[in-house]
Amino acid sequence: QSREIELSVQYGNAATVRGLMEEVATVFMRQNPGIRVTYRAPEADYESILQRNLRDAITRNLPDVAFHGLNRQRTLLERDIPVDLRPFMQADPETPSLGYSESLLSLGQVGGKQIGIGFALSTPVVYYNVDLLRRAGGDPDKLPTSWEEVAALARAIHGSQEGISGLFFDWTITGNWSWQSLVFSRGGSMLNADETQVAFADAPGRAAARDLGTMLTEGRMPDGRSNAMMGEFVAGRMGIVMNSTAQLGRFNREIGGRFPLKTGRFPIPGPNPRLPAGGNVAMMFARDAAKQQAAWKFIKFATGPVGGTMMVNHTGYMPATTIPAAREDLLGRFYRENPNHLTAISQQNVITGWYAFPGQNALKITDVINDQMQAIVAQRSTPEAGLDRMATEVQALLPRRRS
Amino acid sequence: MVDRLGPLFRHAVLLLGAAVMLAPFVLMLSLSVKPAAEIFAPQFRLLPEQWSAWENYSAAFTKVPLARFLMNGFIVTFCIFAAQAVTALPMAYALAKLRWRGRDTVFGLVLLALLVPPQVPAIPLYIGLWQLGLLDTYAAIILPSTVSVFGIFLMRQFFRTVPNDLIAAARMDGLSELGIVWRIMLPTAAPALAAFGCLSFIWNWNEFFWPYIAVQSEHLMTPPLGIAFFSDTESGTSWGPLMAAATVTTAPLALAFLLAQRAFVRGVTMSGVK
Amino acid sequence: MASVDLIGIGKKFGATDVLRDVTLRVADGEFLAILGASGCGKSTLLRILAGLEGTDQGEVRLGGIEVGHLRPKARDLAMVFQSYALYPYMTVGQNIALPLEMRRLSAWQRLPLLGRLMPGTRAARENIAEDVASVAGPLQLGALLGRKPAQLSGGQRQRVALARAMVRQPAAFLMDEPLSNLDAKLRIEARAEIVALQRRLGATILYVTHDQEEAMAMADRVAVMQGGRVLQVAAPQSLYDDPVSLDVARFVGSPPMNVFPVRLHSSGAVEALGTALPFHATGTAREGIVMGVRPEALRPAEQGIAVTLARIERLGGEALLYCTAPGLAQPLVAQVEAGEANDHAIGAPLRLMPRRALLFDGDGKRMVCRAGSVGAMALASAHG
Amino acid sequence: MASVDLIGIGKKFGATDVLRDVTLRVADGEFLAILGASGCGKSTLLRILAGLEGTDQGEVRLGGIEVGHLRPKARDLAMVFQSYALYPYMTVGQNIALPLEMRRLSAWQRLPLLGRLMPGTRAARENIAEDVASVAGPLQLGALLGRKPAQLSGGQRQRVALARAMVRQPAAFLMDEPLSNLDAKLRIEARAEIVALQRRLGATILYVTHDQEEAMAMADRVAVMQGGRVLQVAAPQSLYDDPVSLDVARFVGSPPMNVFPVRLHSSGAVEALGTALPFHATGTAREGIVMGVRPEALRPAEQGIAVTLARIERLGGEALLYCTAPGLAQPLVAQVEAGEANDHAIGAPLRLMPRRALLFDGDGKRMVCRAGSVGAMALASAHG
Amino acid sequence: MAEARAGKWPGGRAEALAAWALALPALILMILMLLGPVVAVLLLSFTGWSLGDAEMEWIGLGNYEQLAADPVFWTSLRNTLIYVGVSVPATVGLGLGAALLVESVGRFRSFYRAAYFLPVASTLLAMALVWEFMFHPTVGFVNQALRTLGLPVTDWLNNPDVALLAIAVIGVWQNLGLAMVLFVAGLQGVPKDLYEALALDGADGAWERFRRVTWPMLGPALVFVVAITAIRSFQVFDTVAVLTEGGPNKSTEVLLYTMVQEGFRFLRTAYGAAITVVFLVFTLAITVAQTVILDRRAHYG
Ligand SMILES: Nc1ncnc2c1ncn2[C@@H]1O[C@H](COP(=O)(O)OP(=O)(O)OP(=O)(O)O)[C@@H](O)[C@H]1O
Ligand SMILES: Nc1ncnc2c1ncn2[C@@H]1O[C@H](COP(=O)(O)OP(=O)(O)OP(=O)(O)O)[C@@H](O)[C@H]1O
Ligand SMILES: [Mg+2]
Ligand SMILES: [Mg+2]
Repeated sequence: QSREIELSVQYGNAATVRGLMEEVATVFMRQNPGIRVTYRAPEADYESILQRNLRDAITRNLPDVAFHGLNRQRTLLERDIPVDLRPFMQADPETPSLGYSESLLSLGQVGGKQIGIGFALSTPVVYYNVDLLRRAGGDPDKLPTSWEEVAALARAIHGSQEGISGLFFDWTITGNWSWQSLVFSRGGSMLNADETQVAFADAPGRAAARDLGTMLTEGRMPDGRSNAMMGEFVAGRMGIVMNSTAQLGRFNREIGGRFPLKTGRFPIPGPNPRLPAGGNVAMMFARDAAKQQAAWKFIKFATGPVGGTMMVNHTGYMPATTIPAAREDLLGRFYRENPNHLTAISQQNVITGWYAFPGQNALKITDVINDQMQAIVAQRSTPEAGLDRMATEVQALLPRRRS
Repeated sequence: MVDRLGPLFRHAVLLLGAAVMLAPFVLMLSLSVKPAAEIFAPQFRLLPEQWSAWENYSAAFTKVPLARFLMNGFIVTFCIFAAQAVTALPMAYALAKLRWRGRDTVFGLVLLALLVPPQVPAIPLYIGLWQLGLLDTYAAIILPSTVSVFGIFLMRQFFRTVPNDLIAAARMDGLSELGIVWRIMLPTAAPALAAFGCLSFIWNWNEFFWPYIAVQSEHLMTPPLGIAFFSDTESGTSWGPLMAAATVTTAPLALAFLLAQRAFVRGVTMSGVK
Repeated sequence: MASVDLIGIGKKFGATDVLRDVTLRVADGEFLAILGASGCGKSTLLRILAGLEGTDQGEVRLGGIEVGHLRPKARDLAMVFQSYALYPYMTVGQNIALPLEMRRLSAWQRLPLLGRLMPGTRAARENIAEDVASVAGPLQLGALLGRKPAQLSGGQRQRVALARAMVRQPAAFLMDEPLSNLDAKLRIEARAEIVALQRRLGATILYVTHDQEEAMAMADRVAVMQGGRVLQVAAPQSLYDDPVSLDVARFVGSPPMNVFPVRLHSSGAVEALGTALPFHATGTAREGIVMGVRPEALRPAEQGIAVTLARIERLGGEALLYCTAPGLAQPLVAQVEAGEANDHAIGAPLRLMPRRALLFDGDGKRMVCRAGSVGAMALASAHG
Repeated sequence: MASVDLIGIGKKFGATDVLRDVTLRVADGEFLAILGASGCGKSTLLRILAGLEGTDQGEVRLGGIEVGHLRPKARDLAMVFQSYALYPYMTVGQNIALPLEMRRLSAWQRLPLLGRLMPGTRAARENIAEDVASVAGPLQLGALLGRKPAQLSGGQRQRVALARAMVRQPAAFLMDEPLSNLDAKLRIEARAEIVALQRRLGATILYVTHDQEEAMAMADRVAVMQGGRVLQVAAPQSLYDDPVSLDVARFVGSPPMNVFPVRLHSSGAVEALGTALPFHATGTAREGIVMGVRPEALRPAEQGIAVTLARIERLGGEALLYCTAPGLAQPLVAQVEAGEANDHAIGAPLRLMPRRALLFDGDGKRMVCRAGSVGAMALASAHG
Repeated sequence: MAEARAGKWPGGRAEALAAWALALPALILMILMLLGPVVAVLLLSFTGWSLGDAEMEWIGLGNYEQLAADPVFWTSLRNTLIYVGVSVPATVGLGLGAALLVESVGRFRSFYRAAYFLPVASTLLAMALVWEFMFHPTVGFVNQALRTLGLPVTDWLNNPDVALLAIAVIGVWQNLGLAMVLFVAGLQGVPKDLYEALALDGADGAWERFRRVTWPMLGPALVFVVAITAIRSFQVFDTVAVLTEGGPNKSTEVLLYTMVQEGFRFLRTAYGAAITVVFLVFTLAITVAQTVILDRRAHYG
């Protein structure tokens, strides 16, 4: 027996995925007796796992494999931490059989390298309380496809009963994910191609800001805190919320059958619309060749059909591989019985990366955008004015010129 | 006035205050026995319709090794307090009772250090511990807290109330200065030390920031990290287990204070506060 | 036991001189009391001797050997403090045993639990226990060895402090107002105990007090201190009868000495309160001269200084007569036996015992004076 | 000023009787000292009078009027505490002014800042300041009004406490060991001050002390307490000369009375220490009878009780002779004038003044006895 | 006045040596664990380092210039001062009130003490989440209580005008017990005979008792409590981090949070260090000023 390779792996979202990761490791090790997977203590969220690994980089104590938030890949790459996975994919004959779609693979491509492969992915969707929807005269089988329709429906729900609100667009999701969703869905982008100019204040961005305005004025969207609003929704006092598909499991749990829940597609009114993916990718940090081989095997397993199937069974995410959904022995039946999970799959074709701003101020920019969003939602500034201020402030924080 | 309003009124005010102070704990307990489905129920209820105490508490103990965390908590707080006492008592004695050049300067440093929040030295400490190869050990959690400037300050205040004659007597009886610290000052200071021990226990037990940074391995983690485990913004906090973990974490402290409160108050009374 | 010599001790705290050129020589086995008002430097002197405080000047000798450089432990002195300074959390027995433990056990042997296992600890501890018992017995502490100081009365605590000092048979005892915390009755009992002890052990004792009665009653010699200086060192009775200065005269004696101004005629004759006194003073000073007379040296009589009786204070066996005399702000105080403080005393003039009257010059220094008719108890009256 | 009557006061703390049926009547303008050992209930009695403590039994009257139901404030008494209880954060002037402020200013006028703006405040405050100055003057506190208590000496603090009590001219003064924190010298001065004050104001004073000399020197009458009971209330001299019981006799007098057992013959003749004494006792008790003789009633003489002189204690004006007698554990103490404590005293027997000897029965009660030959100072010797 | 006069006499030299020997372990640890790192942070603030970077570049006062121009920093500073200004008096005042009341009742004293102290002993991390429930706009205890009393309600943590206040409420809730216990200790040190003297002097109302004796006698305890509370208030962090993340609209942005945010989250480590330096200077200045002012008025007996 050859010497056992020990692979240290770290993941986030501890509470949600712990059981899943244990299962992945167990099955993987059964199939690969020469490799022993040990998990480092899981982190609570993407934030903490990034912090942790950055510190690990200083102390040269990085895990071999880590699951990072999509939008944190860039920060890690800037510090030259992840390993390009493309050579491994190309060298591995099994790669084609793993079912990675090109659009989903692109989520892990930053700076021309494949530094991550999607593990648990999410997309923005709209959740409907079917009871309230019906009461307001809506049809759960014909869900709205534009923000105007959503807003109108919300307004009807809002008026239907005392103490009921219509809609909450969760704009607080980390990394400006929601704002990116609105802009991308209108065909826009955050910065121009060489990342020197703000682009989200161009026409698509303006339309996106107007969408938000519509929700606020037409849809009577309240200015609330995300946690409280989600609480309202699961309590049955809110008709519609926009959030990540990752919340599906939690909603099911917390609603506990109080009302039927239905997911609908995120409206994509623009020309060339796209939607940012959320969730995490598996990344390889190992530098040692033997470990790299083992790490690739693990990544391949976790993100491939088997791992993907386990992942979906445990969470509300979607995998980076398209195979399980198509196969009855894997997830075909699951999706038929849980159509709410299918909405994410159906948005696969428009999926794009979760944009991360360049430079030292990347996260500061995120924060500045959040502040302006807050101002707009609190109706302290109009969407247009907020957008303008957002653009100026972000522009000031962009790196001057990149070589 | 308070006198004339009578004991009944005073009790009423105190009870109201106690209700406010305890309300969050009641809520914590209530959440810790509810199933997820009832946490956001449209109508708030103190007691769940369907009890999930077992599920939540067992999740708290199985999803993370909370029992292990609790044990770590005891190990860490005990070691920290022992180290704090061992270092603070001699220094406090030297500051309170000995005459030496540099005393005022050192005391000034103590006061200065009192102002430093734990987040400030985190990065240099982290790098330092890494270079010593101590990261991800009990030592990493314990070392930065081995000196408590608050403790030095409190004990110094207390020692100032110890009569000088007692020390002179000890010197004539043949004790060394270190002997005086252990044989004379330590037993005299027992109540004040107990009070300080109480606070040290509370503060170090609840410390989240540093243990979180200092350790990687689950078997070294302390109780607050167990609580944080259940808080997940991306896919939803698991309220029930989280509150169960919080309850379990808070319980030893509440118990400790209940048992020690008389000694605690007496200890504080005897130290420099008055 | 050893002799103690303090030679030319000077001490400053910051800018203030606390002790100035203090010289005291205490013979082996002598009981010397240091008497002085609060703040005059008595405790500081003891602390210097004990090695708890340094000096700025002068030498400290024990048994003739310079010990200025030795630390308290090495000087082998025992001190009894005003507050007793008993260790509150130790039992009486432990309090008494501590000085022995520190000297007879090694650092290892003193360790809390391990120490018991060290060779010899047992024997040494038994030895100590015996010695403790042997001092506890005579001081009647035998039954109290297991108590804590807080459970003792003032007198018992004082005895424990004594026992702790005695147990190691030091070169000398230093006592800093050891009785001042006791109530009057206990104080008198304790006094006798300490004196008896001193006689028995032949101990050298330096005893600080501000209570002159205590100093007088106990000591072989008394050193009177004021403002950091020693004014006089003498046997109690000669201090009382033959003070070197007005300060000493006033400080010693209760109720205090009557002091009033006198006129000295160029002939050397003395006149006071309009009365010629049967004295003949020698000396040049003519200004600011005062006479001091102890209360018991003034008696109501047929003839004497004309006074008015203002008040009688009865003290049981004695009584004090407070008399006002024309031209005197302070009343003259005469001490008589209780039986004498009767109607006869009212209105009677005061007779003065010439042999017991003292003269002091303007600087407070004793003047030599000769009673006009030695032994005469009669007072020659004259016109004012 | 007013009279004070305590009638049949009983007080328990929990299960222990602290006061039992205490009755004391103090006339208007009288100075009554309450003398007793520590813990005998003196303070409790004062506190009951002041209204700080309730009673379980009995009545408290001020100026003849029952005040049991009145709160301390309304009783108009002033108390000087053993600890002085000065407000440490107020200046001397503020300390003294406080009782007046509380009585003369309205609640509004007393408000920290606003009060100054109220009508009349200024005038009232000026008035108060004048009154403060007028008590501060005689007590020599004028220059200290701006200081804080911590900056004062013990004697000065004591005077401030007095001034605070005096300033509002209360119905009576209660003083709880007000001098016990002072040193001996100051204590004697302060004593005189308080007495002078009392005479000047004609004040009713209840004065608690455990120092008998103090009680005797100051008070018109002294109440001796023990274990919560009043043993005797009498003028100082008669307390000393004529105690009702052995307890009182022993408690009063310093050095304490010599007490020794005597044999009473059926004839009424008294025999002690192997010597027949010139007494004739009446009474039935024959067992456990003791005789008490004050030290000053024992004198060395040619004839008398055969003793051995053990030690002489010189106190300045007087000296104490400690003599051992065969068959007595305690030494006999004789007090003589310093001059008499000379070589003659050594080996001399002690003569006893028969008139000053007291007999007590087995229960400690005074027995009536008649000196065999009244006024005779000679002692008839007999065989042992 | 016990002056430090080392070395002047044999015992003095020994005493000074012993003092250093006794102080040394704690001193070394203090320098290693607290003061040294603070100096490191001070130095760091003059560089452009970011967590994970390989090199360190000296940029002088660059970070401070940027700080001066950063509106977030100024908001944060202002908020911190407001927070301290609100929560310190409230904690001290309520703590004192609670102490007085608790000490004035005979029965259940231990219960009240424990109840008021319990928050001190709780894990703020968890309790902050509980408070989020308490502050829930519709079903939260707070708003339900206010509604019952007919008072206006708001979404506490989401209303920029009151969010900082809500955070302060939690801070007060947590620290009140400690202040109370410290005051209880102070109260037990007040000699009883002062109250008795006061009663005889003619004042036995609660207000006069408080004003004339309790309050002035508590002086030293007050200095201590204010100093401790101020230091702890300046260090407010957990509640902001868990509940509001500085929002809404920076209305709860406080210095320590900004520092952690910049230094750890935005990875602008050196910039965070500069904020730390400013933070320390501020706490130092204010705590010293407070203590000196109060200390001068307090009486130590
Ligand atoms: N450590 C010190 N620093 C400064 N001054 C001091 C110190 N110790 C004593 N003094 C001063 O020195 C003087 C003498 O003090 P010391 O204690 O020797 O007096 P004392 O005669 O013992 O008085 P008391 O009878 O009150 O005990 C006093 O004025 C005191 O204030
Ligand atoms: N509040 C109380 N509770 C219980 N016992 C008390 C209380 N106050 C006093 N005593 C007890 O009552 C007795 C009398 O106390 P009190 O203070 O009156 O004595 P005292 O004669 O003033 O003594 P001292 O001379 O020591 O002041 C003592 O035995 C004391 O222990
Ligand atoms: Mg002294
Ligand atoms: Mg008393």
